[in-house]
Amino acid sequence: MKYYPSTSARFTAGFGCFLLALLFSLFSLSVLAQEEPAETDTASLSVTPDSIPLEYYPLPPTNVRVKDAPNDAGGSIDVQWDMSPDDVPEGKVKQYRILRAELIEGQRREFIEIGDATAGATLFTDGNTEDGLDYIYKVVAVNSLTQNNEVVWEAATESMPAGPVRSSAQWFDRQRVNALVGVLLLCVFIIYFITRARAGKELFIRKIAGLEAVEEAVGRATEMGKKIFYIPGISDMDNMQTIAGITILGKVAELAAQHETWLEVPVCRSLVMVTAKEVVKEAHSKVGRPDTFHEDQVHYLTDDQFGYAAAIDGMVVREKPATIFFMGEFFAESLILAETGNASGAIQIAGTAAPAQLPFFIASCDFTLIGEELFVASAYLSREPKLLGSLKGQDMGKAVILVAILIGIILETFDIWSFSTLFSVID
Amino acid sequence: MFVIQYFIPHYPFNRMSHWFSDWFAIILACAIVLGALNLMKISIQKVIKKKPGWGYAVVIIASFLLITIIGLSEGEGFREPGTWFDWLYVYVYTPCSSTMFAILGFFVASASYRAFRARNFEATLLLLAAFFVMIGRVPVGDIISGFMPEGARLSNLASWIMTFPQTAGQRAIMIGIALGIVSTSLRVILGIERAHLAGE
Amino acid sequence: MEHFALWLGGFLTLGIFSFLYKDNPWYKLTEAIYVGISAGYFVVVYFWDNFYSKFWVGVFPHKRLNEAGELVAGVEPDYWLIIGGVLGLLMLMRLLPKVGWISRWPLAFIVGATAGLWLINYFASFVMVQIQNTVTPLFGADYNASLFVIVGNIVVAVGTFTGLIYFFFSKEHKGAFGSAARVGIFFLMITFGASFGYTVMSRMSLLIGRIDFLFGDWLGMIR
Amino acid sequence: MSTKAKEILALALIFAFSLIFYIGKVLGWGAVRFSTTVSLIVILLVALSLLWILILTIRGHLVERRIVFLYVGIAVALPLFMTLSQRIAISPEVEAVYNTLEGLPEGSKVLVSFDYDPPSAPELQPMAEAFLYYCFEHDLKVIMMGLWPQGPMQANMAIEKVLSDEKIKSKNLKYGEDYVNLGFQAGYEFVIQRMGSDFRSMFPTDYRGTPYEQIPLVKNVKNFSNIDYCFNLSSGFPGTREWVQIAVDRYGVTLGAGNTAVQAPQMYPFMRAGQLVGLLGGMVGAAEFEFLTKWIGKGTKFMISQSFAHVIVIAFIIIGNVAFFRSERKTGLKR
Repeated sequence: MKYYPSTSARFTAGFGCFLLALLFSLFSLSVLAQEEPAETDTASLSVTPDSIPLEYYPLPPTNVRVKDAPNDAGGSIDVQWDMSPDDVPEGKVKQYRILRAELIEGQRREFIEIGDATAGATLFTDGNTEDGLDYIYKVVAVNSLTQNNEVVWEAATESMPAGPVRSSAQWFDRQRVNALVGVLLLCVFIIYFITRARAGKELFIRKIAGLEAVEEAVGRATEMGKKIFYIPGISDMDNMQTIAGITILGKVAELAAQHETWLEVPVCRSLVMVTAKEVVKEAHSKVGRPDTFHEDQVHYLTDDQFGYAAAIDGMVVREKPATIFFMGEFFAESLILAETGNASGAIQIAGTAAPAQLPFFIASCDFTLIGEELFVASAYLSREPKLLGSLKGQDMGKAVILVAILIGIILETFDIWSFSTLFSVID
Repeated sequence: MFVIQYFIPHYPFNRMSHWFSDWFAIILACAIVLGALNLMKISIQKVIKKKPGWGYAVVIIASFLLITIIGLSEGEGFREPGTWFDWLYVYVYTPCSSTMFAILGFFVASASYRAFRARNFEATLLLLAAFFVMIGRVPVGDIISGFMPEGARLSNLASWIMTFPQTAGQRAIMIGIALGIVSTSLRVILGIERAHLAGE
Repeated sequence: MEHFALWLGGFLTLGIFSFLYKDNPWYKLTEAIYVGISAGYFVVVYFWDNFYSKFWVGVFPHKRLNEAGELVAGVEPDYWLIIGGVLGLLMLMRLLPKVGWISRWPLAFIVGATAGLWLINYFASFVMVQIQNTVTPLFGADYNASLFVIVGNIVVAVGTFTGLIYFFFSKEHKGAFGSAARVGIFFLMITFGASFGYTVMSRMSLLIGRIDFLFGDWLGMIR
Repeated sequence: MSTKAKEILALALIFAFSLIFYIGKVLGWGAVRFSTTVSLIVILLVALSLLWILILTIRGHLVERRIVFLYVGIAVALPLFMTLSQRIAISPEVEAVYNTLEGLPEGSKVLVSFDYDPPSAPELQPMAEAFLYYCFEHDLKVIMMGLWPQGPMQANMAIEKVLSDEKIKSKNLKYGEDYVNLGFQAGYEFVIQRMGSDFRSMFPTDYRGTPYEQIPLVKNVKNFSNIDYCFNLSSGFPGTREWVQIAVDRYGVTLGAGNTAVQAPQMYPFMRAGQLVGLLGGMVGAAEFEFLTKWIGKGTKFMISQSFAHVIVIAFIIIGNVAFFRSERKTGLKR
């Protein structure tokens, strides 16, 4: 680590004083700079007659088109139209209403209102259709006046009917081909490198400080004869970060079992408790010490985020563990946990992919795994060729992304081709 | 299967994630019994063996039983205003969780006092970014920089940091995490990563 | 009752705040109450929301009638839910030591299904869309962006690029690659700094809310 | 006097203090207010004491954590009694939320999801109120729901507050026609996913138990395609990220969001990508939005505490760094 050259303390102090003074004087200034809230005037309402003059009626919408909604599971039809010429700001169209009639054996049934759209809209998706049935649609332009939230009068003009049309389900969502290709490409990379690794190819992996320190941290606890706490985050087993955390727990538990150090895993999800118990037990028997495993090493506290944090705080303060691991998904409680751990003097190693919590782990813990590093940990700690292979595949994916970004930016900047559409997953 | 579902909107694939969500919810409901029993077991052990702090274990057991019995006996509408469960929620649970949340305000200050030092260039960057965002986001910021042209005021600077360099960093982290998740998922699916299935 | 409720709230709030001074009996008491109540709270909520309304009502639906006394549509029992029930039951087998191993099945199911689900959602939202938006014309669509935005665009492109380089694991960070990774770290640090600033903001707001409870709702000193 | 005795004395003082003011409240004494002069003097005193700490630090006495805690407490509590206000600058993200709302014609259907619980209410409740106020004032139809169990209760509280406003009261809004609260539904992000195909399957009734098809406002709402604008108030999971991933990326919804400040930075990439149209970040975002919608609520009221607290935190960072440079000069690295 490189340090700034020491400046004169006097200068620092003076500068600090200056800054503080500045801050406060400006704060005082800021509160003095008040502003009067603006007055709002009340709008007046005009009253209208009961009989509606003809000019209040809007022109109808035209060119109504209907088609089956694409890329869906059926049951919906898109209705599109061209706006009524009167549909202008402050114009005669207040809303559109969509009417629909079923067509059964050539007989048209009654038109029923099935929905509405605001003025300015040109598309309505009717999501209430039955596949295989023929429908006919009409769009109505409506002008109305409401007062006190009651409709005073209403004038509506209908469009020409459109249809018949049927809805149906599609078997393949064409808009998502790109995502499919991307995922497949990544899978191919990963599987390719896994097979290569199995074949015995050496794979390099860069040093990750946080993971290098795991062994040392466990060792320290052994020397001091104190406990190790392992906090696998507050998410449930349906979260990939928890799964990564549990994987690392396996390795830590093995080390702890070897050193005969008490590893305690307080959890806040029942499923995690069940899994963590299995993992710790397995680790103990793996290093040949199944007798040292104790059921109470892994225990449940509460599902509640802060209830969990409060309980762990108490445990940390009272039992003063030598080492604390935080591996998994964390939310706001991260800082409570890490600060209390720090104040109690424990060595702390954290890893999470929750970006908002990272700064605090970085501030309060001795080592922090940032984002993706958490997912790499299992490969890193076990050095199993298969896992390292998948890592290499992941990196290849990154390389492709980097190249894509580079090419894309060049193409887009010089207006050669709209490269970004390749990645579009929204229509 | 869920991968397929994303691309094929047709029945029965479109139903699959619904089923999964329901099944998962049901499994969770069963699993929490395990957790609660575990908590009770440990607390009761504490009381029986008269370990230090066993009095508090009694409180845990009592409050747990209190709310569980009330909640289960009040039936489906247990959450409606006016029930005892709701009372416990509003006057016991809420103050506790809100305060635990609020206590962070103190910790955040002490963490910044203790740990945010301009130790090296990276740390200085972190500090500067934090400084500009903190000061730029509250009205004080604009008063301080009021003498500068509109575009260079602190609030705009804060916005600029948020919209550009911050976004870039977030994006790199996001893509990294996504790749990490995809690759971990794949390892799970292929059965290479099976620590979570210990014992097989 | 209302007086008691407010005092209880005040008591618990101050009890937790007292932890700031040091660990003490008041805090321990509050903590115990909190842990017990919250654990029980979740048991109740899971029971009614998950077990009862998903499983029980799903398999044995209520006969819900509308005003005219007709059966409302959509109340056919969903027997697929029974699979979930069975998986949940398998989970509970853990209570019996001999067949405890069977609880691995639902676990394997959850982990596997999650893996599948996250795989695709994450790829689409976090990779595809983010690349799509990093790949933008640096000088605006018609070369008309302001200097402010151009610099910003370049910063985003460089930041994302170098940030990703930092996350390369199978290559040593040396030479040009290493410097790029270092620039990447700088961006990550700015991100963390900004995050930090926002978090301070957020936490302070919550604290304000709580103090407002103490002096406002409880003691009535603030209007 | 021993530490124990001091502690007991402090406890007794706190109790007496609370009791006196509580009795005062019951008797209706009214609020404590500092005038502008008093407020400025208080600020000055705090500043001077901080300077003193700075000087102490330079002399080599590092202050304890608890002193920092004390200052934070002061910074947050005292401004609540002050009668000051500040000018608020509007950030583009907040303006974007407002502009999108402004672009909606009368009668547009707005879906608001309340995905938070009381602990996050200080930040999000002011946003909810201001948002509802705007919607009601401009005749937008509001459909409310919650992915968090306590969300709908927060929604009800916000509605109650907004409806008590004279201007809104005179509009004579009707439940079921102008606004509806669909209640909470368990299932996290899957709820959103299912709503993508069918709202009714997720919300067979509203929170009052009225069947979905009997509510005039929503009976024609099949799924997201019938919603003009979606607004999500979120303080964690499930929240804005899930809405973006599913409602926006899969179903093409127009989404705006109000987030706790912690979450807000993570939403910026979504916003730049156009997946989010705008963002209210934390209490400051709420205050800015309140300013735009002219609904002056708690966000604005607390802004002064917020500013003051930021200043204190920055002051302590400065003090910490002064101590750091000093100790480095004298003894090398000391942590």
